[in-house]
Amino acid sequence: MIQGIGLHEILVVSSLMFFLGIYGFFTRKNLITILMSIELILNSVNINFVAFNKYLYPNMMQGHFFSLFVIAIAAAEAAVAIAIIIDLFRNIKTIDVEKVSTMKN
Amino acid sequence: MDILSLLIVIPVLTLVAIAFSKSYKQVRVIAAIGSGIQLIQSFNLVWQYLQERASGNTATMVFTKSYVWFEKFNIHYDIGVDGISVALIALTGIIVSAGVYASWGVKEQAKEFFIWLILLATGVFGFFIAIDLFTMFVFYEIAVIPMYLLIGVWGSGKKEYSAMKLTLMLMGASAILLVALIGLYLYSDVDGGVRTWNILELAKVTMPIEAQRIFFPMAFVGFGALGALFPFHTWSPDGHASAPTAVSMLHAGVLMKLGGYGALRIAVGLMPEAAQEQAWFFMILTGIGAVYGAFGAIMQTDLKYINAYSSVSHLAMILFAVLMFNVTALNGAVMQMISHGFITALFFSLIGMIYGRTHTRDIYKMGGLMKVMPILAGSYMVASFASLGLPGFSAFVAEMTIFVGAFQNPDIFYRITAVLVTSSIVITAVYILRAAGILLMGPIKNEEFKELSDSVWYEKVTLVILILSITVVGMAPLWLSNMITDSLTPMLQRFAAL
Amino acid sequence: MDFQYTILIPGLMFLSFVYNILWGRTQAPKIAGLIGTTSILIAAILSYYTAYQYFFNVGLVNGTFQAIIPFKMEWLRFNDLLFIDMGVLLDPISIMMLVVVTTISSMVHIYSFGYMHGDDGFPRFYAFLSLFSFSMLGLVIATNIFQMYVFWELVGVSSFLLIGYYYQKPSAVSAAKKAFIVTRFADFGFLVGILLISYITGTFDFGLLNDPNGAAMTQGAGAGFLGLSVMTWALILMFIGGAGKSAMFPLHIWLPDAMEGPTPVSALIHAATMVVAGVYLVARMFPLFHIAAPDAQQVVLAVGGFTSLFAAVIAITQIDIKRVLAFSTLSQLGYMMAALGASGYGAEEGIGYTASMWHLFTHAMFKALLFLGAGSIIHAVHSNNMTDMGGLRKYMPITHLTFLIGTLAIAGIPPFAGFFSKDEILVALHQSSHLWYWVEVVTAGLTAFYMFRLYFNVFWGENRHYHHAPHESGLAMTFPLMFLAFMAIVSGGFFMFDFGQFISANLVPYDIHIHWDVAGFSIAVAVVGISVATVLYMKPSAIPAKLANAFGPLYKATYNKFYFDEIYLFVTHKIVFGLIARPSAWFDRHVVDGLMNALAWITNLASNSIKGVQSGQLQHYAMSFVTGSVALVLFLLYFMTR
Amino acid sequence: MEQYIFYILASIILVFSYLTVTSRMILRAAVYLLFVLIATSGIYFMLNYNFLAAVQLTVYAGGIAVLIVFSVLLTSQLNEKMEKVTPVKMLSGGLIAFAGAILTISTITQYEFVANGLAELDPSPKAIGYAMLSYEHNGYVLPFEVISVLLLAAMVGAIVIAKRPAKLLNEDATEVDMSFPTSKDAYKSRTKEEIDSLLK
Repeated sequence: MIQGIGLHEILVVSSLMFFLGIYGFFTRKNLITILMSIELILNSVNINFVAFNKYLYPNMMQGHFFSLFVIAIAAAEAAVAIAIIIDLFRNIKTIDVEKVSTMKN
Repeated sequence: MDILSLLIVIPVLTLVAIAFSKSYKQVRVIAAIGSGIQLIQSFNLVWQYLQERASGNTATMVFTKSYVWFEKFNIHYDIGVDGISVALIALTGIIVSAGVYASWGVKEQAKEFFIWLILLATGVFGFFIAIDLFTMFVFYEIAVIPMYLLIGVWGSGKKEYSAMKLTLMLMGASAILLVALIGLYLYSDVDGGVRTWNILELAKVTMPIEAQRIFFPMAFVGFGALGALFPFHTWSPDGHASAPTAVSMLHAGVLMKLGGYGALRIAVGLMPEAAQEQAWFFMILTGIGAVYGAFGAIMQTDLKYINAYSSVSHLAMILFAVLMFNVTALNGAVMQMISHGFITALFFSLIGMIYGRTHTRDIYKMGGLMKVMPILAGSYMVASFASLGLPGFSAFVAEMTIFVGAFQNPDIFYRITAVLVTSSIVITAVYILRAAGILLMGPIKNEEFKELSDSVWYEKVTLVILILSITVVGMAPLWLSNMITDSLTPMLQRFAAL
Repeated sequence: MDFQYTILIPGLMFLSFVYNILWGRTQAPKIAGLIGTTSILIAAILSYYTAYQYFFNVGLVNGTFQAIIPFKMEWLRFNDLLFIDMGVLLDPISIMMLVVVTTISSMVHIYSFGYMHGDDGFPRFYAFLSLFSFSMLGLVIATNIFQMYVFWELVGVSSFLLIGYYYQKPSAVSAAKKAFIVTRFADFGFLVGILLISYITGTFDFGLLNDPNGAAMTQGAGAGFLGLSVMTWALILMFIGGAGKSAMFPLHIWLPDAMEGPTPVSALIHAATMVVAGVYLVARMFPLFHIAAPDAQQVVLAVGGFTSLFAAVIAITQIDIKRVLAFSTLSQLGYMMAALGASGYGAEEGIGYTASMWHLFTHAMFKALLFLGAGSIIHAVHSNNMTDMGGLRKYMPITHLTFLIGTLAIAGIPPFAGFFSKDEILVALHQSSHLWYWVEVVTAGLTAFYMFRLYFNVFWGENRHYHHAPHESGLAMTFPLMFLAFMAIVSGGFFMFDFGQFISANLVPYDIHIHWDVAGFSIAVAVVGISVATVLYMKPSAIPAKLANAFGPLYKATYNKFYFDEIYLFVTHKIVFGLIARPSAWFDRHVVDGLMNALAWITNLASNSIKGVQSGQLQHYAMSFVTGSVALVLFLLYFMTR
Repeated sequence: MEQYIFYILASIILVFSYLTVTSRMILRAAVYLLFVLIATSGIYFMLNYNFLAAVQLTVYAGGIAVLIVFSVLLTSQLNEKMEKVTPVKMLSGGLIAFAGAILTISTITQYEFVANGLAELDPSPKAIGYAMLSYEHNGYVLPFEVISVLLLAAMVGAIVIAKRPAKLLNEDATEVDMSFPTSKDAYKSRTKEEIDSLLK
């Protein structure tokens, strides 16, 4: 618990962060920046889990562990995503998401 | 193995044999043998059927077998035949054989061609033996789909367009049809008991009139589109014009009969009350179709278009007769199915043969072919005469039966449409003779045509099979007519109760 | 007497047809001809024997000729009442027709050996002749209307095949088509008539329909349309069929064109046998016409009478000898129809019926003679036009003599056959209707005139310069001429004067008398006609041309057959083709098909516009996903909280 | 006091989040992201989840952020600004995000969260370690193992993908060219046609 700060405040912060991430996801064209937006989204979700755990169900650790696992998965995801991005860049010399549409046709 | 399932097993075995064969020569020999066995089996079935009836079996359907296919919805592999299906099976057997000989010259991708052709025939045979609506529908789709590939791959002209149009329109119609069939299934327990797809069971159900009012037009239009019901016939001219010879033969000769058969057996046979109520509307459509198809044919210059429009006109008579609700007209409808099957197959095979020589189907580019190829031209004359309803050929018998039947209804509206439909015999004469006159008679227009050869042996086989069938039915129609009439009795009893 | 063998009469011809059409080409042409000729000769002998047996031994029972049905089998069953039998009906008129058909057909078969010699299609020709003979014989022995209709169509198609025999000649092809389509149009009427009658009476059988005391006589009397009873309409429709086949006005247009066929065919089909089928049909249904529908009988009279005058007027100006004969055929058929129309039912009152049949008989003989004679002339001159002929009497004595006999017979000069039968027709008309009597008398004068115009133009007149001198035809051609000339003399009064002994409306034999008041007048009219022709045409003279000028427009109108061909062409090409067929073809390709294509096009368009949504752009998907989620949540909130 | 620290952390998070998604210099964006991650770990510390905060710092701020920075270095020109976002895109994206945020926040603020008020569990690393390997109640051995497998798979995948030789670039070269293109035109943005031709 943070003194003088309720659950609501934390949730507001995390949801703003979430939608900033969403906004980034929509507007960015560079794959890496999109990846960053995703990290933002994941982080905001983590904050939520943790906050719910702490404020509402202090007798359990689910939220805490969930965040841990999310971080682990985020790490794996980032590794794979960046590998893909680099490979893509090597192959077609761009990481612009609008131009990477060769699978479409 | 029961006698009916053999009709499906033989073509399937033929398919397998074709799949393992090496060259196009092997393929066509196998196809000829397979269809020959099938033909014999069809005739055997006719014979067995007549024996069965002679021995006093008066069941609506004979040789019935039933295997559960999909328990949950009570779908069965139900088979059985009566005189109508037996006659149409014989028709199919004959036309498939003739079609195989007519495609003797197919060399490109012959294996695939014959596989699709035989598969199509399998679907048709299955359709005619099935008495379970769902099984019937499955076979119906099996028959329709190969058409797309056969036209799209082996066709000529704007084949992709035609194939797509044909398939889409028929698929659209079968979607409507499927709704009607499911509707029938869902209402099949109104008298209590379990739901069923079986035609014989469904015939006993007192279907509520409200349901009939919805499902009858769906079923009739669904089948009617395949039977070239105006205004859903436009796939047929394009489709036939692009299709290879054997496919045109099979399609116009057999597949379009599925429409008439279904309209008779399912639309009218299972929902007679609504049929009678709405008959006036469909009679207008079919009446228009009969005359308008004939008028449309007058102005065509492409042989296949002429014949396609002529089919529209003749098939309209089938659907017209189906709506007449008396034994004569229904008998005529079935006879017309058979007769038109033979005649139009003969026409299309001849057109294919002539096209194979002259490389044009425009009648104005040809002329005087009688001099160059007397056998083909003579056969064309025979087909023409048969088509315009000359006595001695099957169409006369069928059309007269329809006309007499149509006149048995004293209602003035029925009378007028009957006269309208009858008048098509005059218009038919006009376009048939116009085409034959320009094509076969007169001076030879193109010097190159003087060198053309007459028919070769496998073409003669096709022609002999078909002409023989036409004349046999035309000269001795009584046995066929009796066979059909017997099978119409259960349906007529239902009508009589109305 | 067992007449079962009569089935062989058409049966033999059918076998001959099948053999010749299938294997004729593979053999020497002569064999086909021999097979056909042998068959028809046997059929003729059988017919004569049948006629002898029937008329003199078996037919008459209790003073009435019996209808005998020696053979019958069910061919097609429509329902419990209506079925088509194929059978043989022997009664006076059918036996008379058997004799006529087999006789003329035999002569034509023999004649064709000479006429068609060396032609490519010799076997085909004989095959079609056999087909025609088969169909015609089947028609005359029909036991019911539907059997008649079946063979009616078959004679139509044989006629088509034979007119179009020279199929490489466009004019022959179009004439054949015209003949078939016009008669087909008439057959449509016939068919509807049959269907109506079958519906009213529930039977096709001639025996049931024609029984004067039978139910059929009254069944169609009620429930009319436009003031005429149903039966009247049915019979008028049937008469349209007969009128088409017998080329009655206004369906006559096909017959002159049908002369494009080989001349023996014209003699057989378009003069002696097939064209009288319409007359035969009315005679066959006569009791029904007379008793059940007198109005329909009046129509028959009017159409027949008018046609005979109309055709005679046209015949005056034609220059193609076969067309002159064709129009004279029309005119004579008009006589027969008129006689049937004027006839009563009974023995003496039924004189018109007897006269009509008699005229049918004599006309068959002398008109076949004239046509075969014309064939002989054409064979020699290689032209159809009178303007190419003249003075032929010196070159072709037999043809000349026999042709003269035929001409005298048709002109109605005693003692030749035409005089007697035509006289009886005039008597019948005199008894019933003065208007039509006078019309026919005028026609008789015109007939004498134009026939002698033809005769003089061909055999007398100016001697033309021929490329090679015409010569008399061979025996194969002259024998039929002589035989038919003999018949044209004797079939009238000499040895079968009492035609009434054999044929009468109510089947009771009676004696025919010559009414010298009517006959004398008609002879006088004929002589006047002949005299005028003699003056004008026997020696080359300028008078005909002057007359033609004097009657300018009238001459032109008759020469062009009153423009009926043009009217029909206008109706068929401009109205039927131009205003119905072409628009409906267009309508189908563009409107009906266009609707289907439009449907496809709209689907395509819709899918194209929706396809844009599946852009493959990740961000678009994400955006729609989030938008959707937000919208869904909003929606849920709204509904959950309210 | 804690209150103010939280507000400071929150404002850091929001400001740098905003900068992360809007900055046109990609490396800067990466650095801003790093700040966000660090601030997040601060919140964890404040919530007394020290272990989680440490993991957040090491894995996220230390690992992932560095990974991102490396990939940025590998794929982008550092002094090049990214294209401006088109107004349509900005507007539509912004609108949706804004609407979502409003919706979420309004919902959150209207909702009364009720704590169950039970005693808090010990979030010490030791307890976490036990819980992680325990298969009893409140034990997480299964997800732990699953995550292990996932990490292994991701590792293998990342290596395989990134190691694949750039065949498409120089098909006729005898040796596989593992180097990255260095010339300037290699980095310019390409049209679809060019990409297609490269892919051929």
